[in-house]
Amino acid sequence: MRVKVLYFASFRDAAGRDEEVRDLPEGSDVAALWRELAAEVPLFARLPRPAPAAVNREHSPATTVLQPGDEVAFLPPVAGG
Amino acid sequence: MRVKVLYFASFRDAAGRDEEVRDLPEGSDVAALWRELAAEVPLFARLPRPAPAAVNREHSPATTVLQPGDEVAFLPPVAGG
Amino acid sequence: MYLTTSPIDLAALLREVRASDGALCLFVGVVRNENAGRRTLAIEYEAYGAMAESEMARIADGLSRDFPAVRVRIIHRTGRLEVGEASVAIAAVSPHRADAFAACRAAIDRIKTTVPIWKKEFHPDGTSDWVDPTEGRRS
Amino acid sequence: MYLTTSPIDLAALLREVRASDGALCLFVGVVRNENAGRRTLAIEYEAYGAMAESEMARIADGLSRDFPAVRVRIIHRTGRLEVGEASVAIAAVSPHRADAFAACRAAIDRIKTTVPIWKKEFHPDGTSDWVDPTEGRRS
Repeated sequence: MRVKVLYFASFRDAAGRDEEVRDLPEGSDVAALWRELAAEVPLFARLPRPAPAAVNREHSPATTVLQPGDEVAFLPPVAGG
Repeated sequence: MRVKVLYFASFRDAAGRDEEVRDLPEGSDVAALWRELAAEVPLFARLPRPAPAAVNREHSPATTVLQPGDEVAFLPPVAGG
Repeated sequence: MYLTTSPIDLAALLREVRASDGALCLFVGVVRNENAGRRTLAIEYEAYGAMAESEMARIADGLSRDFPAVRVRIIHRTGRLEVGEASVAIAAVSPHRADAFAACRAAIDRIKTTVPIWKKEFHPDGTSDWVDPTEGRRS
Repeated sequence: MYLTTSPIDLAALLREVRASDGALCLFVGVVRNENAGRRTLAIEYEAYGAMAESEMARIADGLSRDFPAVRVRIIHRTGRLEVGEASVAIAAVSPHRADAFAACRAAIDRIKTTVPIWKKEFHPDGTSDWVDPTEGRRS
């Protein structure tokens, strides 16, 4: 299945891209996607724990099972205000 | 000795004057002045306790001994803001 | 000068921010159309002017001691105000938000407690009365 | 709409007051010239736009539940801001001041916690970096 992955701020700089479409095995969860990305992006691999995720623009736990067409973003520490 | 007495807001309405000069015995304190006024102004006599006083524009206790030329005001409950 | 008989210039208070400030907390007290269940048409604020000035200066000094990083501006209006007009405005500017909020809140709380200012409410039926917050008629 | 790329119109927020409101608490976050000991020339705010909008709507809904008497307006700016410019503004209007302050404070605290917005600081030496508040570089 295909999901859209978005990258923001320091994660975009680290990944060298702002969005992409990825093919994942059916039933993959957020944690599985993070492991894939951590194998590609050294910054992600260095983090002590997976970054918080948003699925379809909602904060979502790592155990969230992804659906085809989902929009997924891992969020660097937010700094609004 | 002569002191200046100021009346504000509901106290001015009750006293029917906004300021006056009063002659007091030397050594009079704020409490003595209040007793004099309470004998003239029914509203003052009805209050459960003497109103807070300001002497020369500073909050002052009832035991404050007055000096000639002092400016004294008894303050209705403040309602600024 | 803390008292004014003119409408309070809120935009001027927003310009109090310095380059080192990250936070501005502005409090505005406004004449509202109701108090303690009775309609209000207007309020007349009366001050013991000289003492109100010195009490607000004292409050400002106290805030400078309690919140050294915060700069506070206080303005209180007197005279007749219509519903919706600002009676008091406090701007607290600071590098960080926590003490901007705390200083602003402390300022209005202290103003309501110690500054000799009174207000008379005018009602639609033509009556008016002095507000006594100690009777639970708080605004 | 909670996000804007234009300068925040603070005067418009001051006009949020209704006739039944006695209190307005306005908080403004401002770009300051220093953070964690380093000089700042400017800040670029970046948002995950659609999600930031829905998170701020969620915060506004939560505030309506927690403070039913308060009406809250939130605006957050994105893009490049110079020192002294407003990055975020929150107006909380209410009949009484206590919950105007509380709602305003809760709004900015929640915004800083959950809304996907990031900021890059630009320094006088030509370097820039993304601010990570979890590293104690809070602004």
